[in-house]
Amino acid sequence: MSTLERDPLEQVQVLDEDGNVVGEEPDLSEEKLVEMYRQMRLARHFDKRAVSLQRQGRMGTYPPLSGQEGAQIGSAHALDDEDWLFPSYREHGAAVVRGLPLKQTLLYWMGHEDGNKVAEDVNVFPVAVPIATQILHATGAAWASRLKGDEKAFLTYFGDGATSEGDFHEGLNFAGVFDAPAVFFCNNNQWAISVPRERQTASETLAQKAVAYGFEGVQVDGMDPLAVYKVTREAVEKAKNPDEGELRPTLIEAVQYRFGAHTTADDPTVYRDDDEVERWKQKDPIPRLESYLRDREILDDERVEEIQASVEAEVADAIEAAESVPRPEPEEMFEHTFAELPPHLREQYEEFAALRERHGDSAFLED
Amino acid sequence: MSTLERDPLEQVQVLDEDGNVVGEEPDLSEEKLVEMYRQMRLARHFDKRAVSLQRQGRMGTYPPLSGQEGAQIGSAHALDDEDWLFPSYREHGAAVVRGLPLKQTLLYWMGHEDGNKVAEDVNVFPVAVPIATQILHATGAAWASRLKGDEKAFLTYFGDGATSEGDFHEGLNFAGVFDAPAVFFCNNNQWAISVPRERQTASETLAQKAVAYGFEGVQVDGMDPLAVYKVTREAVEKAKNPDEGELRPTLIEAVQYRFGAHTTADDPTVYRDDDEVERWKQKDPIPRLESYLRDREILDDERVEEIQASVEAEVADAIEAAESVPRPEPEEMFEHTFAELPPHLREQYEEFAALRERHGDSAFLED
Amino acid sequence: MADAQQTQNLTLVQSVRDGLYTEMHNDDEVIVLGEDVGKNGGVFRATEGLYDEFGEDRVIDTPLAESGIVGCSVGMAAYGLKPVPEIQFSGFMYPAFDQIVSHVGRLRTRSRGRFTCPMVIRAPYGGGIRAPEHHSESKEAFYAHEPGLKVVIPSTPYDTKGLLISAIRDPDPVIFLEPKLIYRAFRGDVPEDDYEVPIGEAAVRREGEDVTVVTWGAMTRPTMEAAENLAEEGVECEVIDLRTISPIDKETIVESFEKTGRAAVVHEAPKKGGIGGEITAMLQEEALLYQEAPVKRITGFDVPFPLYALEDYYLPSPTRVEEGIRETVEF
Amino acid sequence: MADAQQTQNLTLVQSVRDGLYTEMHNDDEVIVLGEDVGKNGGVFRATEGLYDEFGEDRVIDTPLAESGIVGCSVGMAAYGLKPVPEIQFSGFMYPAFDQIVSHVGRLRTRSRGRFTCPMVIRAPYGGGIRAPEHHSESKEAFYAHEPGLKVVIPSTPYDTKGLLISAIRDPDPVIFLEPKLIYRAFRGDVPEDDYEVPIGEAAVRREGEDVTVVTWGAMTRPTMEAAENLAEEGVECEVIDLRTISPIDKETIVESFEKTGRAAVVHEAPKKGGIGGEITAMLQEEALLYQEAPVKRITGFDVPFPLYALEDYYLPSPTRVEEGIRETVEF
Amino acid sequence: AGAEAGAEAESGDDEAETPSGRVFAPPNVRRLARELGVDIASVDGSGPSGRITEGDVRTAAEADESDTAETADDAPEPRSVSVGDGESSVSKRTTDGETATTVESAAR
Ligand SMILES: Cc1ncc(C[n+]2csc(CCOP(=O)(O)OP(=O)(O)O)c2C)c(N)n1
Ligand SMILES: Cc1ncc(C[n+]2csc(CCOP(=O)(O)OP(=O)(O)O)c2C)c(N)n1
Ligand SMILES: [Mg+2]
Ligand SMILES: [Mg+2]
Ligand SMILES: [Mg+2]
Repeated sequence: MSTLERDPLEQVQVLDEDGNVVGEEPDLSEEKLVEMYRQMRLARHFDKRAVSLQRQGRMGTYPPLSGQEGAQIGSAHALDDEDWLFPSYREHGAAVVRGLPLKQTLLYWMGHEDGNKVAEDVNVFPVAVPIATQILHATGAAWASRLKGDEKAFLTYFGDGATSEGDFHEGLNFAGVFDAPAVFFCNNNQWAISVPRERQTASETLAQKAVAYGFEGVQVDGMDPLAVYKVTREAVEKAKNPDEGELRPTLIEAVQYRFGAHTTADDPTVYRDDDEVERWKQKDPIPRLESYLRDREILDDERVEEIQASVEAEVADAIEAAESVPRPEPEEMFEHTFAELPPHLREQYEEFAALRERHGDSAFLED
Repeated sequence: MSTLERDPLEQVQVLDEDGNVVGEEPDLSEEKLVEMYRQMRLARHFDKRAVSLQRQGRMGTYPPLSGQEGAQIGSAHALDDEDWLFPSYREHGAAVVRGLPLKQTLLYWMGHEDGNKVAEDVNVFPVAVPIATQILHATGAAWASRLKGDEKAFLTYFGDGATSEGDFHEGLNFAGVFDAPAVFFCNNNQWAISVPRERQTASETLAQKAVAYGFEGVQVDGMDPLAVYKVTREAVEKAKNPDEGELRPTLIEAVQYRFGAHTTADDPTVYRDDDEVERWKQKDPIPRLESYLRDREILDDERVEEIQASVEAEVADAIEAAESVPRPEPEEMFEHTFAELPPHLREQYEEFAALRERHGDSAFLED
Repeated sequence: MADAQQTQNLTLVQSVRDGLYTEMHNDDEVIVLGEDVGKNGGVFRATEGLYDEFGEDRVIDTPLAESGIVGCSVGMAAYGLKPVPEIQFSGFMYPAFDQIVSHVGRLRTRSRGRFTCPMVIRAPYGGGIRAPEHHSESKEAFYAHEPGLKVVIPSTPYDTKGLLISAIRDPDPVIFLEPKLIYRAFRGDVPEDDYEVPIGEAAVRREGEDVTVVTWGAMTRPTMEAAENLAEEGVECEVIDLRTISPIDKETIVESFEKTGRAAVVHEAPKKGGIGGEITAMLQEEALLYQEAPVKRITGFDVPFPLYALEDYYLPSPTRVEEGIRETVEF
Repeated sequence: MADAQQTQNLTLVQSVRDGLYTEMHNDDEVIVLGEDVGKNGGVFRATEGLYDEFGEDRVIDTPLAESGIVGCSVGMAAYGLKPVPEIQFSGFMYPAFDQIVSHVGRLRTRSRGRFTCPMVIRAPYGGGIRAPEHHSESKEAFYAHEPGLKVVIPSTPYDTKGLLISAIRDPDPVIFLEPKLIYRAFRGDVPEDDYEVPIGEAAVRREGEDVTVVTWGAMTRPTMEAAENLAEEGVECEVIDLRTISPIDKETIVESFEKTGRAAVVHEAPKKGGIGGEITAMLQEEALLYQEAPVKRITGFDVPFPLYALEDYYLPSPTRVEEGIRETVEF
Repeated sequence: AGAEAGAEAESGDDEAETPSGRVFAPPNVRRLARELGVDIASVDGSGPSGRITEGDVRTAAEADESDTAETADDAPEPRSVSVGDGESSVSKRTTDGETATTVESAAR
């Protein structure tokens, strides 16, 4: 019985909270394991620095990910190079794994569209802020790939809150009907801003919602990167190469927790207890994987320090790189509305340019 | 184990295709049974006449219900007086049971808003054409009734196609979360215009979609009026008075078939085989209930003929009544947009009235 | 125009079908999807025969979910297909409104051109066919207000095919609204070959010196009728069929207005917030000094579209158009 | 206005809260629902304290589903409650667009008055606060085009409470858009008691003989600033704060225009299909003979609202407003 | 004219049926007045409700011509617009903002 065929009420786990092996380990090289560990630390450190940039006014509102590294890094590693990722807005860690430079994530949250200008060879879709809308994009792209005869998997992230939106329903339903090679990865971090998971739906799990679409749903310990990898890998493989009579899509519910605020504009102490946060911190994916790797002597103090240092340097470089990108030229506003500038936009642009010419930037930036 | 707790894959049945009892009969008086029978015949005859009115140009597009009488009459009878009905657009039979005169149904399909002007003592919401939207209205009203401390059930009808819409998902999900006393009654007639049930969703049943919302789902033979009554009655009772720990809402999938076209504008021969239609006609709810009643000597030839005659007279009267209602006054267009006519509408109305005064109706009705 | 041999005499809806057929032949990436577009050939037969011709992978019956249809089309378009989703009636585009507004019209900008969204959302629009409730919407203004969308409404069989082909070839998304009132009202010559009618260019349907009348879609007919009636009284209307509602061909309407100094706009959508206001604003921004009379808006009333017993009172009729134009002319 | 003792000095968002609080006290049927409106008091704190005061049956955190929120509100309203759903940002009203357009604004008409839909859909709107993508929408024109909806946008703390109370008491649905840019920008005196500011009446914020400037919401500030600057040059603007975007107080704007003969409209929504066109059309319909110059539209550009690095270039600034008005005046 | 308009507005007269004090003319007539150098505020309207017509402006222009010297000071300067039948090229926006301002404020 594959992991995906398990009763959705049972949570898949490989490592327990202390990093002890309690389930079958996925087949991952030491190198890969260290890379995952490093990327989790990278994401964690990035997060800390991003929050602080926001506090210093060097960045706008930012959605932190701490606590969710295991789910992000574990699942993103399960994708093959040719596969695609359709993120929501919090998966900065997963994006790194897929090749999106941290600099771009920073730029995006610094209010710069270039953050979404993904390089041609990076299979990551732009950030999606309107909740659950990206689920349909992933389904559509996955479906299109089959129509084109490609063999790729399409993974999309969304939160527990997103499962309440109509687009979640329509996206999973289309995927079932058209047997799209999609992996629906729900980062159930227990909260949709201040709304707890129980208020989102009366179903016992989110995984069981897959029953409505005729394909498999599975709940995994989302703070166990190895379990996440394992489950996602199976889903990716099934998407591309299902057994006879098996549908390609999978709904994965990765049970996890966001340690910090919803965004830097949010104050979680208003709606949740510190106790709860502390309890979940026991499940922190980073020490868990670290202890697993130390037990296997893949990591030691020295290596960990080295990693931490390199991670800090990488983030610092990314910040410097992002901050040294000049503010976008205002003209760029007009450039990409259409492939070609239509007459009415040319006029507006010219009026704009003339005003800027006459008055300088102060004509716009005052206040 | 209540019927609702059955495995949603098992279809509840009381009468088999020949009207033999194969399940526990619901508790219904002879009088009630005959009334149900009569209303089913009424609906069937109404349908025939309505289609013919449309053919004669005396009515606009009309959605026929033949084949679906069992589901409509059976379920509507399960409601108590104080309960509410939120129809879609095909439940002319159910509306009659709930006290909406046939005349109003005719008026509506004759393009006259008065058809939706439900009398104060009739607990039926206006027809809903945009698919699945009424599901949310039912949930909202059901939820409101609980907030007000009322004890009522709210039943809403929708088709198999409607289960694909986001509003279906959001409506059932809200009902689960707020434990709304709602009965979600899906008339799965196998087709959404030309799209077959299998193309609507990959799930084996529609009933199992309830799993996603944490409450019960049940599949019933929708052409068995007694089974429909039984299941719906249980759902209505549960909505008002659930057991400890039980959620109030229920999703009922009534498996049935529309014998005719989707609407008078549709030609079903383009997309489905006569064979299929014939097969389903074997399940016709009317002879089924009739044979059950004849077996019990509640009906005989004479009684049946009497009923048919009275049904025909009733429909004829309704048609005459509807056709003798004068065409609505064009001024009525302006009347109900707001409680009070705002200045811009007063102006438009005056301009309109002046033009009509000057040119007569020919100013508008020409081609 | 092609010569007689190469043209067919088609209704507007047949021309829609012909446009789809032609472009699906030209380009394998073009696919059609929506409710009942496959085996059934569309509830108006606009996709008739395409399923048999191109197969179920290119003419796809979907579940009943408009957001799903449009949202999946976004993913498909980004992945390199050219989806042509049909929404069965324009009144049922609203469930997809979020996808249309938040994504379809923005993907290019949001990704600075990395991802694009070439798609044509087709929907029959408008009243007058005794259709059931919610089936008579005419809300082109909603889409015209969203910056990244083009909005096209044909009024002749010839234009329909040419505009549809242009729309499919356009690298950006187009909302293509089809006047179902005149789906079968008349026929016109339509070349068998492919051809484009450019998006963004209005057509002068009738020249005249006295008043400029701007209209589109199903309203071109009552407008032309009114113009003919007025001509008998010596009032010569210049009737402009906008064809593209967004972006509007300002040059053509302004040039005409500079000649006539008077204008009316005829649309069946409600007046308040309708395109009539936009056109009025444009005309007086560009050519106020030529203006001799207020621009008259002859439109649907600001009430929900009534059930069909009253729809003829709601829609601008030739007499209403005529009276409205006369008001402008006699100002 | 009430005397000092009975007024509080509130920000605009505090006044929203005060309006809700006041009317929830007055009327048990009023309930608030939406995402994060309960324990969290709303992401902008517009519902702060209401959950503690009125309990979880009247201040309700819902699942994350806007169509669900609005669609359920329709059922609730029909059943006799007066729901005040909050949509967290106006950019997230689109998933509910179908319910808003097809039902909220039509229930009364559809049922000939048997069922009504008294509800107020509140949402913060507009740009300028460095918010993430899709958080800066300003599409009041969408709602103004739908006949059965009223659209209200306050610009002062005083008006906010009074308009919100009027909206809640209104027997018909109201779209209530709150200018989040000025949620906390300044304070104003707000009576503690309840009071109404009538829907449908504009406010003249500044009298002037030279040019009529119509605006609303967050744009009243740059407009007033521009007006003051122009006054130093001897150009006197009459600044009209529309307050109700639909239906528009035609009388007030036309009267002013007849006096000044010149006008400008300032809004942050895109120009094409925006309310500026509607106002222009109205003015020239009613008062063309007074018109001395084209009505100038000073608006957001017809591009998707940019990420925040460029938003200040997108939004009309005092200088842009000033220049635009000057263009009209100097025509 | 400016003073008159202001006074009129201040006096609170809100009935616009028959305009008094405010110039009451369609924009094209205003344009003609500019082109012909006629101070439109001094023209009497003979059209419906006292509206100034093209004919009124032309008549005034002819009258002016016979008396150019006297009115030169307060008459607005003609714009750089060619007089024509509508087909001719017309620069819709004055290129001479300065002049226009002066002219307009003078007219007001
Ligand atoms: C359609 C829509 N509605 C509301 C919002 C505002 N919003 C942003 S994030 C959020 C909560 C999302 O919760 P969840 O899906 O659990 O994801 P998480 O943030 O926890 O990762 C809300 C309500 C939005 N972005 N889009
Ligand atoms: C939102 C929306 N989309 C499309 C339509 C057009 N339409 C009317 S009925 C129908 C099929 C409905 O099928 P189903 O839900 O199974 O109900 P049935 O008609 O079979 O009773 C469609 C697509 C509509 N009315 N509303
Ligand atoms: Mg969450
Ligand atoms: Mg939806
Ligand atoms: Mg069906």
